[in-house]
Amino acid sequence: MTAEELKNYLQTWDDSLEFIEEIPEDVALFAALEDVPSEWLNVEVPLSHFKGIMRHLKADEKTSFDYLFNMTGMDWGQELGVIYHLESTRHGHILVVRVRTADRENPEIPTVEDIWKTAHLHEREIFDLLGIRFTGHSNLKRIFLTPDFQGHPLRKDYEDDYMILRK
Amino acid sequence: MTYLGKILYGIKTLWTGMKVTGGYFFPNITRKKYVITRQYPDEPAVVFPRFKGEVVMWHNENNEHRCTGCQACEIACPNGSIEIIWKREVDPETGKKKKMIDQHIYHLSMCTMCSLCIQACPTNAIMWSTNFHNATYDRGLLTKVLNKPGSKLMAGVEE
Amino acid sequence: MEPNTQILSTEDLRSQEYFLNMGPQHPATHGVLRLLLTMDGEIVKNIEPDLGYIHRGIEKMVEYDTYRQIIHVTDRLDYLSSHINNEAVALAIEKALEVEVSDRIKVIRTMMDELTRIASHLLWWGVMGMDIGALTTFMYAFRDREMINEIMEKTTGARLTMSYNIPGGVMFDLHPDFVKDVKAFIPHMRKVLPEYDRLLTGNIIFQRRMKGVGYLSAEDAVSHGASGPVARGSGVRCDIRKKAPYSAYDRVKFDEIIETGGDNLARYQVRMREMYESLNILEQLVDNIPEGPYQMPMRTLIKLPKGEFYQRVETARGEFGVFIVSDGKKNPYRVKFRSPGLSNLNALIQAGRGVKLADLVAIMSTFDFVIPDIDR
Amino acid sequence: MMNMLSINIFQNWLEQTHGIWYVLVLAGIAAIYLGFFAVAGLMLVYLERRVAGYFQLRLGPNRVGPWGLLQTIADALKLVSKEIFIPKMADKLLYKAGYYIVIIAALLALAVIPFARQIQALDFNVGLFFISAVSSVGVLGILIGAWGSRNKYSLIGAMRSGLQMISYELSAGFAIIAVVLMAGTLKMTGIVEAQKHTWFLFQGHLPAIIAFMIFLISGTAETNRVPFDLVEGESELGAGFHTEYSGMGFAFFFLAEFINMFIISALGATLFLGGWLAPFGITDGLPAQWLWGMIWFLLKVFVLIFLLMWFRWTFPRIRIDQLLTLEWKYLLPVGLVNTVIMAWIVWKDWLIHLG
Repeated sequence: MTAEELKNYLQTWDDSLEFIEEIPEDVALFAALEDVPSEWLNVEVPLSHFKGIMRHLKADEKTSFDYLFNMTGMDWGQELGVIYHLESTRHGHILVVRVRTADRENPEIPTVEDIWKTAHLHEREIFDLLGIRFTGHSNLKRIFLTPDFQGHPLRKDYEDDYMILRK
Repeated sequence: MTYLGKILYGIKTLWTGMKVTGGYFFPNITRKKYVITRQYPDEPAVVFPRFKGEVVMWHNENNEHRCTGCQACEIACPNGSIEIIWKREVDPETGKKKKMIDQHIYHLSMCTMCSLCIQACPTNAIMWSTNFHNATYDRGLLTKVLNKPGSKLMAGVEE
Repeated sequence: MEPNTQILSTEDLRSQEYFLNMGPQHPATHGVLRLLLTMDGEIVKNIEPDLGYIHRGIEKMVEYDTYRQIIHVTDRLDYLSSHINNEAVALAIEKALEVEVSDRIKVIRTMMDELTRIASHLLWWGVMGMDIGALTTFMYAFRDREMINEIMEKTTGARLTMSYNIPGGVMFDLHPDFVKDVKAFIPHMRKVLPEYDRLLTGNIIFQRRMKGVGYLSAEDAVSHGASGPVARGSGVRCDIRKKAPYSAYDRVKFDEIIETGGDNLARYQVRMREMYESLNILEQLVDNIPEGPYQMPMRTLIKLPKGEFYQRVETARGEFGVFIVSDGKKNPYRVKFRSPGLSNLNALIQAGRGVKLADLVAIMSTFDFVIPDIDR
Repeated sequence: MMNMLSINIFQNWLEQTHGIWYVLVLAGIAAIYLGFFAVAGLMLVYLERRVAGYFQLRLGPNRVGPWGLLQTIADALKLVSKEIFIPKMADKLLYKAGYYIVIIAALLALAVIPFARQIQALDFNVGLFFISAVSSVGVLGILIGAWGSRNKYSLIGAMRSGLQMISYELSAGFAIIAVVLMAGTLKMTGIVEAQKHTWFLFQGHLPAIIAFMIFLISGTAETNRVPFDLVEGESELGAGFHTEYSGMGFAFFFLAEFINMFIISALGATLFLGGWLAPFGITDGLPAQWLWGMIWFLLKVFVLIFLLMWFRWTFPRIRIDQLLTLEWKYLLPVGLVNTVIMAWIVWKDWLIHLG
């Protein structure tokens, strides 16, 4: 499917999914991000229904996103979040899903490890570098840094005494 | 495959492999035909002209260089390997005060050979040298001053 | 004392499980990968990777670099496909700035890609032989890899970390000898590849070590995010060169190598056959390198427009991706390097469960890890 | 005190029965023997590296001394000067006993190898039996050395070694039995003399050739060389059983490995290739027969050693279960059948006698 078709198809989900009634009126299931110039469809999903939507994105025959080829942990200054790049090896289309949380102290996002196994190490990496806790992850430990490391270096407010200042 | 067939097949494949290594070994004993070793200090190393060994500054026979001290290389460098210390001096010809380089310092130990400084240089003052004999016992020796002592800017570069 | 009349099952005869630390200093991990193995005798029960021994924080580091300065850092990710990594960043920047590069640049990049791929696969072949005990393969592979290295050195001035790509082109023009050298290299390579097969591939010990070992099904490969020869060995079509052609890959004819075995031998064969395909690509391009500029005019200080840019390329190890989030300044806001290694490592945990220790070494070598690529 | 006493008793007994000079001469011969094999071991290491170099398109050692001949001596000097390191948690007694057992077992087996007519330390009637008994002691040293060094990799290597040794002794034994059937004796000189006219390899035609191949394979396995080097398996186990050894401890293991290779090749040359006998008797009438004998013997040994090296630099390593499959499903049944055929042939006297 092309990005346009994908967008139209995803919008039909709004009234076909069983978990849809839990959504308040003012929250869109998929907020298509028009302002991001990209060759792929960018959508944002609410954190509250994130897991169900992700599971459905893989399970649905029409979309069948089975290949999570990139997971990027993001720090947007105020909010933390994750960008998922999904591809369907069957249909060949690509969807960029993002989810964000405003809680900087204890950010929590449901894990997708049980949907795409590749998320196992990627989520550990994001936890390590950005401090986002993935609830339900089987072994959420620091992966690159030592267990006693303080802070999460990829956050924008992280400060390191040893960092070389640039002119 | 039968029991005996398996054994014979195995021996055949093993012999095929041995023929390859043997085919290199026997000519090597007598004539060293396939030996690819380059015995470095005895035989000179092959270095191609574009080899990125270290950054040097070109000087002509009058001890003049082309560096105006514009610091483009310093800004371009991703690792901070280049530091330029410049001074204001009176130009003897025009009598005006002018920005000149005092020392063009190059930390070879931090250089990743990315060529960005050489791309950035507007006057082609610095270039790659193919010298690779850079090993020292003292890390301090890897910090080099590229402009030779007493050198000055070549005339006509700034135009 | 009562005699023990209980009948023992084989489960009762199991020995105690123990931990084995494989790495960070282990000859088969090719670097500082550390695997914590739960072993039962010789059998690997569970693998837990412990990473970060060469984590340099490159993603943080490049947030302070300008876009031109990012490129040379990517050499140090997967150093065996350094040119392809460079190209990914350059392509992402060009995509963001909507710069169309000349045909010459595209062809140069493609040829260098394929040379890099062959060099990487050659190194893999040599080291793989060493991993399973055939020490001679290493020297044979390096003899042939040396020819590529010299071609690279002549043109780019470096043998491994070339930093040859820049946004909008390549650093230098091709060396005058380039065409001649590549033309000499292709027939040589076509001659030695069958020799490799005779030495190692056909060998019965090798076949026994490879066949049916380290099975990874197609679903598992996709789910674990495996890419490159690892996924193609399981029958997944995942070649970015076919899926989303970049540079000059849309104008050359080549086959995507697919093996359906899913075991070590399939992954091995994918790489061996890929070398032939790379030679095909080189052969098609070497005679018609178009004339044109080798650098497009670009501003010295590149500022990307606000937005998110993703570029995928196919390195020797799999899918490499560069994800640049720009806020319009001269430095990127966030850069993510999607490395093939980390996802493939995920698949290793699946494939390496329940095999013998010696098999784990063989599986790791067919997965072809480069540790800086995993750690970044 | 007790030790001193027992040594004295032994010494007294020797002196009373044979006289002091006999003891001194024996000791001198032993010293020459040991010195010769230390040097021979070093030269074998040099040879291995040279051969490996030529196989791998390299030159091998060529800087120290003429043609690099002194390279391994220099390496040995380096090893001697290294710190002897004992891991903190190691069982010190076993750790140290390991390499002595290995090297002593290797050197003991040398005693019965006939280099030429009359040039042999011991020639007694069960020489072959002695070799196969002594060479299986070496694995004990590997096992306790690895156990003593308290390293999991060492232990895995040692366990593999035990498994390998127990299995391959069998098929090596059957290969030897095939020869014994032809020779009718276990005495080493007797075996060589029985090949006066035709080497056993040709005398026993097909079954002898099969026995020779089985012997080579199991010999390679017993010396722990590629493709059977699972015990060391440097890409799997680091260095296997001698991971924790440094300096001379490591050197002893290393030397023992090469001496074992020499023994297996010497055994192969004696059993199948006619030992010190010249092919077709071409040097029979010449003076200094003992010298010619040694030359022919060593030549045959080096051919076999070269064959082992050729295997090593060509083949990948086998896996532990495949190792056992090869032994129990292929070598052992083939060896058994082969022995029966050989017995049949000897009984019917279908051997080939040239000349």
